[in-house]
Amino acid sequence: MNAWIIAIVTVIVAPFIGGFLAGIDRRITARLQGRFGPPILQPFYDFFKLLGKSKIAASRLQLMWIYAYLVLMITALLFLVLRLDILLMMFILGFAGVCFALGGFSSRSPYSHLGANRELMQMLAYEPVLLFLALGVYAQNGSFLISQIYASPTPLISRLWPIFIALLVILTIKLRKSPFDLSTSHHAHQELVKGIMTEYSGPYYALIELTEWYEIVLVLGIVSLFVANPLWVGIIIALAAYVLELFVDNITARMTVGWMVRFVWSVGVTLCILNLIWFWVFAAFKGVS
Amino acid sequence: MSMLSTVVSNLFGGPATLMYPVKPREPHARTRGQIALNESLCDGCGNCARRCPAVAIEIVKEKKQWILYPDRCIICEVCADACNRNAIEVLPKWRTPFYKREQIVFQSKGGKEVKEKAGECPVEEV
Amino acid sequence: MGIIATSRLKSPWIMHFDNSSCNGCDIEVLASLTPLYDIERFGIVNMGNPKHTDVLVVTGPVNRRTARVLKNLYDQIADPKMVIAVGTCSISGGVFHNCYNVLGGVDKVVPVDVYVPGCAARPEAIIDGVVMALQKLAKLQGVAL
Amino acid sequence: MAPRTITPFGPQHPVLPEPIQLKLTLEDEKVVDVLPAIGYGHRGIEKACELNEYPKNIYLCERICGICSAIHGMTYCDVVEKLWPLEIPPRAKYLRTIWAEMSRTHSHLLWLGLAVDALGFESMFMQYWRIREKVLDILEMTAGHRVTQSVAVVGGVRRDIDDDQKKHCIEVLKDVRKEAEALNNVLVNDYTVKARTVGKGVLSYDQAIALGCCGPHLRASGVKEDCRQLGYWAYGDLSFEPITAPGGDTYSRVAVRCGELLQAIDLQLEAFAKMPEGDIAAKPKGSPPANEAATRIEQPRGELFYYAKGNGTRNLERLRVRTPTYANIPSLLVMLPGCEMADVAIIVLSIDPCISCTER
Repeated sequence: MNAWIIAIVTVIVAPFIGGFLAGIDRRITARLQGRFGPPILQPFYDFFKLLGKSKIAASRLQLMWIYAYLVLMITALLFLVLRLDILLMMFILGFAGVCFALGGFSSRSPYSHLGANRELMQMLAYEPVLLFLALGVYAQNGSFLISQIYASPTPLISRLWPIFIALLVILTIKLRKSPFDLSTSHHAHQELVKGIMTEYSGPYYALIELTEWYEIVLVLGIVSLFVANPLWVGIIIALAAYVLELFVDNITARMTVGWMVRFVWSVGVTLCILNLIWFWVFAAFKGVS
Repeated sequence: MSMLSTVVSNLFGGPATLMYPVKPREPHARTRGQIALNESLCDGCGNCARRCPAVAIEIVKEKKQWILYPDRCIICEVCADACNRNAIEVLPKWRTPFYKREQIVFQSKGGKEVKEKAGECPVEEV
Repeated sequence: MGIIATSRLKSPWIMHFDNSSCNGCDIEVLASLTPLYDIERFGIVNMGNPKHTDVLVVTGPVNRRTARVLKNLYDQIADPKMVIAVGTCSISGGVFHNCYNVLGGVDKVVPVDVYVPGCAARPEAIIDGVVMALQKLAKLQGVAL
Repeated sequence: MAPRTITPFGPQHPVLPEPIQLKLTLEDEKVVDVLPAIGYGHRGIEKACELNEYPKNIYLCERICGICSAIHGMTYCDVVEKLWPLEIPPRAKYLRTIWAEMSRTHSHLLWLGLAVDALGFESMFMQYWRIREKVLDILEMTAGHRVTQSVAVVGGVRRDIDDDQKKHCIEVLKDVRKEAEALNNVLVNDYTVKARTVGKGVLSYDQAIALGCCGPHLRASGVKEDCRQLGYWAYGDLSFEPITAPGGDTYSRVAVRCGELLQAIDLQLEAFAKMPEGDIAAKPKGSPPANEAATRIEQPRGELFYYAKGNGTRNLERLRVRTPTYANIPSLLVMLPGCEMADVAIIVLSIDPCISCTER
């Protein structure tokens, strides 16, 4: 019964937090660029305006993928707030990403196709890190349950800090920030126009924005897991990571897909593997088993 | 990565934005914003209309009218230079946008007689 | 519907299309995005994609080749949409009135809501033009700006 | 073999503000073929110039291109003066030089901004354009308009720069130089910018000459050629060396333009210091005689060539304009195949395309 209330509150409140964060993002980005910037509530204005536009769909199929993307993203978020299985959450998140990419493939626009291709490449880059994160959680707590993370007295970051650094790298991909705003970019001055989102318009584009807000909350929630006890420290760390991403966004140019995969695999995945190896070797020396 | 110092100084230095509708920018004295006719000085000689590269000025000699088409005017200031009586003024404020294309009619008062050749608007054959 | 109507006025996304203009107005449209003018204060973002656009900003006179492109772009924009013609030559052809390949103003191809005169139109005038387009939209919807 | 797709790049595209279409044949993300489709920007200005009386053409020629409109207007005046021939006063020569270099400054700032924007470096785009506004402000103060200066007349210039304006200009230019130098250092040393530009879109020395490129695009391939070396207007009195870079890649083009930006400001400062007193315009007598003339002027994008033929009436018999971007477009066919889709935007921008110039 309690879980139901938490779930409903999450589904309602999360978009507000996400949209608010997106508004702060735009304001801070503008200030970093020496501009005044839009009002903080701007993402909400955009969202409601898009809802009121007429419905034009390039293909019916893409709508199905967009709804699936939204529902799966909410499901993944519910896994986080209800403190369920982190491994399953990662796979649901991956499935959501696949749905988004398939949505991009289901129209005939070449920009959309190239964007969807890049989205798949991005998943290729960030999925391993997320899975290693789940493995790391298992290595430390002996369980994939998120509730175990909250119950554990030692925070994840004390032993999994290399994975935390890898997570910061892929956070850039997840938040679609430069240097990795490849499949689509926020300001659309990109060679692929709006990339994977090119063919969505009006209310369907609003759905994507809504999903992105859930995604922001979700990925920041994952970051906050690293200091789960007490929770407010974790939230502060997540917000600090978000601001860090804004800075990174503004001091780098966009890189290419190949560079991204090479970088994430060579830095991120290596960090993750070293972390796990060190963890297990450490455990073996201690003679735990 | 050395961009960091620039963005940080931007963040703390405040925005460079000119809050336009609230605080407009002071125009320079030479700014070509829009043209207007000083009706008392115009004698309808038609120099301006003949020299206008965009055919934005029309003179109706019967009605002593000096007509400006703001939708054609490119504010090159040729008319003001061509005018022997300094009847055409260049104002630094830009013309406000409009919903409908309308001509602006100035009724010239000065000028004792309307010359024969006035009003020959060079409408080029295309 | 109230919140949607209000939001429309607060978030006009523009798309800029250049029909054979001289670049003067194009760079002024771009300049109005940059720090000194920063039209993002009004929620205006240059989307560059007709499917996400509310306001089509057209510069330059229509010529025989871009007329089809302009019509196509206009048709791809979802309702409600506004068109702003920026610059004298996009209003009437201006100084290009006797060029053989120029058809004339943008309103020969698509309906124009606001005309922004000037050669080249100043960023301030472009801001004024967008605000006037929003006022027109507000009047159509019967809400206060 | 991967399936091929033909991706239209333009005529409306957020990266290119201008209407040019490139039909890119892609294999996945790799460009295998490119077909530029031009003609979207064609207005027919050359023909219209024959219909107009010759003083009106200044304002029409200025609107060939809005970015270097001052130079177009002055080049037209230059070629018409050569029909008489008519000597312009020395002060007018210096004023033309100053306005031409001011146009170059703002054009290069504009280009650097657009180029980094094509790289997804939005914050630096904003910085370059913020500096550019200062240059536009002094252009407005001296010439009367930010974009279309309309300062040239046949025989000289229309406006003078008085001492107060000169002092203000020098102050602003020094300020701009300082800021631009700092930003240029960031740009050419930034790792991500280097990763995206070094070795991309390579055009060798021989190819650049064979394809007839011009301007900074040519100089970035190591060819030391600059029309300003001809010494027209006041350039003969000013000391400068063409800036070249050996690489021939996109990075070299960025570096050349960074250097030319500072050089243009230095030239303005030097011209301000050396500017003589005197008249600003000579009065031409009658109509241009039946004669033909040609002139070459260095525009921000390269060599601008005007040819005019008079027939003794107030109309010109023929006006021919050859613009630098038109000469540089064939090099795209060499640079683009083999690159990635992600690099198309920056490579196309690296020739500094000005489609309104190209197609007139």
